[in-house]
Amino acid sequence: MKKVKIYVTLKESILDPQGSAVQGSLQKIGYNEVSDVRIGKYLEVTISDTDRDVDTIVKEMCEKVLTNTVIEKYRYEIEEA
Amino acid sequence: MKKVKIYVTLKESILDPQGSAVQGSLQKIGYNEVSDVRIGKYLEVTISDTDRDVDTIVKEMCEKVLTNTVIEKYRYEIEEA
Amino acid sequence: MKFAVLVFPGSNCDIDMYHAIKDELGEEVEYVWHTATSLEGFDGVLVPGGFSYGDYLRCGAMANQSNIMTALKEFAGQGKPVLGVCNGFQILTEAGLLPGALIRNKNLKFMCRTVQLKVENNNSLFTNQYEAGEVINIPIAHGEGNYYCDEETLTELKANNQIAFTYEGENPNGSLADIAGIINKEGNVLGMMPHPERAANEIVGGADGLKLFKSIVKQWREQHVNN
Amino acid sequence: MSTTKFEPSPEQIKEQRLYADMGMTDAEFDLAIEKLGRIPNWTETGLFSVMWSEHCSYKKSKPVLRKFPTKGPQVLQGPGEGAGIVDIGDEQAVVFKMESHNHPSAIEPYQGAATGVGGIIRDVFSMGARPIAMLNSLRFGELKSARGKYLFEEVVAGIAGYGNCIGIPTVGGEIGFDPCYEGNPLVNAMCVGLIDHKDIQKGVAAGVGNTVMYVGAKTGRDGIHGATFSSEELTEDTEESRSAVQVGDPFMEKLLLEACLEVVKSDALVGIQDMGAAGLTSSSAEMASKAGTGVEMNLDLVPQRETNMTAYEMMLSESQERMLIVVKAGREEEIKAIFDKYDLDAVAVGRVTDDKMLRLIHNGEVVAEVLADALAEDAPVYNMPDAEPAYFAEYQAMENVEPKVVDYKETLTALLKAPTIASKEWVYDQYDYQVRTNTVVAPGSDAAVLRVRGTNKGLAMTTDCNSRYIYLDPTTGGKIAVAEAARNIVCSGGQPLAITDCLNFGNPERPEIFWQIQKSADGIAEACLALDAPVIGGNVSMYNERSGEAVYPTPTIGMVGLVKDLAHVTTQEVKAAGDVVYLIGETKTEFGGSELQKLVEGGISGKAPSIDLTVEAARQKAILEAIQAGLVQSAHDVSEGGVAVALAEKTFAANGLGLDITIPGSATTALFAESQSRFVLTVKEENAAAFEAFVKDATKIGSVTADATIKINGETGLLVEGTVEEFRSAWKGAIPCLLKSEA
Ligand SMILES: Nc1ncnc2c1ncn2[C@@H]1O[C@H](COP(=O)(O)OP(=O)(O)O)[C@@H](O)[C@H]1O
Ligand SMILES: [Mg+2]
Repeated sequence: MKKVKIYVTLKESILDPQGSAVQGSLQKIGYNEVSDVRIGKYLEVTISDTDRDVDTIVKEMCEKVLTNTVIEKYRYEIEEA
Repeated sequence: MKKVKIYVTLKESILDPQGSAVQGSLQKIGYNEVSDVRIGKYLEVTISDTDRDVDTIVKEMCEKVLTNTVIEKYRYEIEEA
Repeated sequence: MKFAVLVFPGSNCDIDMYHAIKDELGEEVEYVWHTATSLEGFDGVLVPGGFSYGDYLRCGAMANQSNIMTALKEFAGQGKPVLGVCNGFQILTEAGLLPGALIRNKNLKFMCRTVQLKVENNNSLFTNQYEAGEVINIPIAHGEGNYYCDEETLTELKANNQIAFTYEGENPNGSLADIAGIINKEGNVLGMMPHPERAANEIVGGADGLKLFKSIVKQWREQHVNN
Repeated sequence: MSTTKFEPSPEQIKEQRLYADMGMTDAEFDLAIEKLGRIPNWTETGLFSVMWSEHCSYKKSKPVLRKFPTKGPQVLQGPGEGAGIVDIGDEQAVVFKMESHNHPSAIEPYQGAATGVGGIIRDVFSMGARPIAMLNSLRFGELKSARGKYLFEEVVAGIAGYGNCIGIPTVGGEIGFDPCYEGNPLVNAMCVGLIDHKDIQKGVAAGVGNTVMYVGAKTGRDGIHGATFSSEELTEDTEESRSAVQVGDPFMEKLLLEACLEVVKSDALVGIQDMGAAGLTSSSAEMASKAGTGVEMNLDLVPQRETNMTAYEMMLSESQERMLIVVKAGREEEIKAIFDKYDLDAVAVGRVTDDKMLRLIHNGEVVAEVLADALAEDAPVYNMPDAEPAYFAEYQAMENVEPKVVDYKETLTALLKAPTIASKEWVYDQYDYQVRTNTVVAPGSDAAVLRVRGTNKGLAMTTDCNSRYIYLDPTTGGKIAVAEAARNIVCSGGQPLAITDCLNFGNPERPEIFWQIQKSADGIAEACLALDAPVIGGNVSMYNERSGEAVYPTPTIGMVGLVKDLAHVTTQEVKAAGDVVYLIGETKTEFGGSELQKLVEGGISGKAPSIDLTVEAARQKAILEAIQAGLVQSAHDVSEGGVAVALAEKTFAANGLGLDITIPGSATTALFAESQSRFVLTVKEENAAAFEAFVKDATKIGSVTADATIKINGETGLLVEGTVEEFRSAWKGAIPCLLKSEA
């Protein structure tokens, strides 16, 4: 069994309205040192034992379902679970 | 300058309908080995140089704004940027 | 009776609240911008629905950081009526004025429709004009109205009669114990996902919500006549 | 004139034909040189290329648009500004416009649809109007492929996400499904606003010396060359080349909306225009051109989200949620204070000049200097060749025949399940259609109706277009689209006021496509005249093709009508047992492009249903008068699926009621033909005689019953019998069921 941690973030050039709004309000309540906030997704996917190559599966899933590659990018870590 | 990575996830006891939906659709298209999906948030916060203790600031922000501790838990990593 | 309607950046149902009070209920009402620091002179506060701060990050989270929230907590602490509807309910839970949290609808979709509610407690300052167990039609419009709290809190809510409304028939969002609205222990803060202000006039969505506002006014009148 | 060191020189642009990558032809580039008197530099070439794109200049559609009637005593503002304006009395007016966001939605459906909604809202509030409602018109493939379902679900979610967040109710629309839209869905969004006459604004940079201010979101590298992109066909590699998709920020727009509506009350404001397609370029050039002035801007002052942006990038960026305003010199601070309240940037970036130039300064140097008129007015206009496609004569020569139907009940059920007819509740359930508490008739009836607060009036609104008819016969189909919209308004108790349109077509460079454009515009124009509903604005979206396959010609009509008294509001569902059911209009053997033909034959062919606009206008007038006289209990027009479907639809929202109907003529035709200008109304028994005096060609076909069943008899006996519930569940469950099914 594997535990896969996937981080999905907006590509740098893409506007992150959530991040900017959060940064704005953090600054307003006194966290002036917060100079940037970007908000993405964090997925924990459990994969039971399989004959297929987990790395391939994860990459495939990321491209096909978990991210929208037009605006997002991803990275992942595979751990034994 | 520090780059802080914050991971916000739902507490185990809380149902994650979005995670279940994603798991369902992964299984539907043939990823039967995916036995669980949990979806959380991943924040990248840039903190410019400050006299205050960054760890304290981050913890405070997480508790006050970035998470709702009734349903969520968090962890973070502080990196030099 | 004079009501305040709080306005946060992104509030949308502020105008609906305002008109429900002014045109349908016939009481005094004023908008209060989120930067204000005082609620003096008001007898009741309405925290309206909408998308404060776009509901970015988490519904109600950023509104809870506004200046006005300190004043609101003080106002609620004095036992004066506070009603939060939809996003307003989310803000009140974020602020800790009501227990629990609102998470995503179980079908993960925003839902707009009229649902049936059962009045579970008609003894409160917000519901005294309804019959016990009365079933009323009130519109909902939310994406995160799935009420959650832990076991202990639920037991307490039940024991103290804090559940004001439950969904009758189909539970649209998956909320715990079919909860649609809850009252604080002291009885002066109500949070609910359905929109009573959208049901204050037959021509646009029924009039079943009007009694809620009438309940508030009645209680207030009684207190102020007796004193 | 300076250029950034990495940018090609004017000579290189010319010699290496670099302008071609920006969508300019050789002749257009030569014309630009002529207008400028020298070879344009990189930034200037960018300005010309976007402003002369079809999207901004209408260079290929202008001759077509001239066909439309645009005037009428009710019209306060016709085409040309952000949105058109129509008088509704009491010093108030309604402002509306429809726009497409097809190509962005094909690439990134959620954000594409969301930013489409955001854009059209800005068009309306830039006129000074408070947006009060949204509608849409959508086309997809048949929900059979995984991609098709994904596009549909995400487009709906994007519309909902933006509209709900900004707090404008989405109250209506229409959705069609046909294979031709599989790779190129259509996403048209319409916004309706309300304004007091005194608040009407224009996008003008008037008053030499006045200040040009930039307000709203910061500029990033989003959607550079979006206008050019939407003026090209989609190909397999377009998706790759779209590096910077625009992301909508409805919260930002909500703030911008509220701030702008405060600003329009100030007499310091001179002009305001939204930065839509071609962003800073179109807003500045057009505002100067309209006022006969020039604009000089210092791009170093433009709020920027990304670093090291070039002048070219800033001018061509299509970052959303931005506006350009012109304010009286010396009064910038008052205006800034209003935007400050909403935490929005409001920065003086330039001034109005008298030399008619659009002059841009970047890093202390002049980087572009072009006559504003050259950009905004002098785009070439093309008279595209047209040619009647071969299929047209073939279809016209076909006889009207009845498709073969064996079991009428089964057929009715199948039609109710066809996604184009099936309940759209799955869609509008996700839209907040009630926010601001003015929605008197919510989605689910013919037109939506909103009250005008403070008066006893209402506004009825709808979008309509049967593109199958238009494909078969564009002139007739164009007439039908307008007539159908008007029928929906009339059935709801409104008098049609005007229309906006969104002309979605394939590649106009193909003569057969241009013929479709011409002919459907002829039809639309004729119907607008006949029904007294001028065109007050619209949008053209061409190149809707995927790998050489064009969509059906789809000129969507958005119509708004005035309900003089809310007491006239009428909905489609039957109201009480015992009421008389009337069918109005003649039924003929017309199945070309019909839902039944599609169902039975798997495709469409033949002649579109015929329409006589004189009959249509007279009938609509009579029905509206009967409604206004209080004689009509429910009203519904007959559209896709014919009388049987219209009757069934009349029972779905009426709890416990049913219908007992007898219709004459050949059963298949009587039940399913799609002849035009027909209505099904119910009237109280005691009002029957009075009603018949108003509507001379009404035929009694049965009555409303109390038993929640639908019974339709024909000449040969019982044709259809079933419970309302069985029909309703087929109709209601169809779209969710299609979405769940395996791809
Ligand atoms: N995309 C949509 N958004 C909102 N409402 C919609 C949409 N599509 C259809 N509807 C609503 O569903 C109902 C039926 O639509 P439609 O079948 O197009 O009606 P009609 O044939 O009378 O034009 C209408 O009230 C319409 O507004
Ligand atoms: Mg209709």
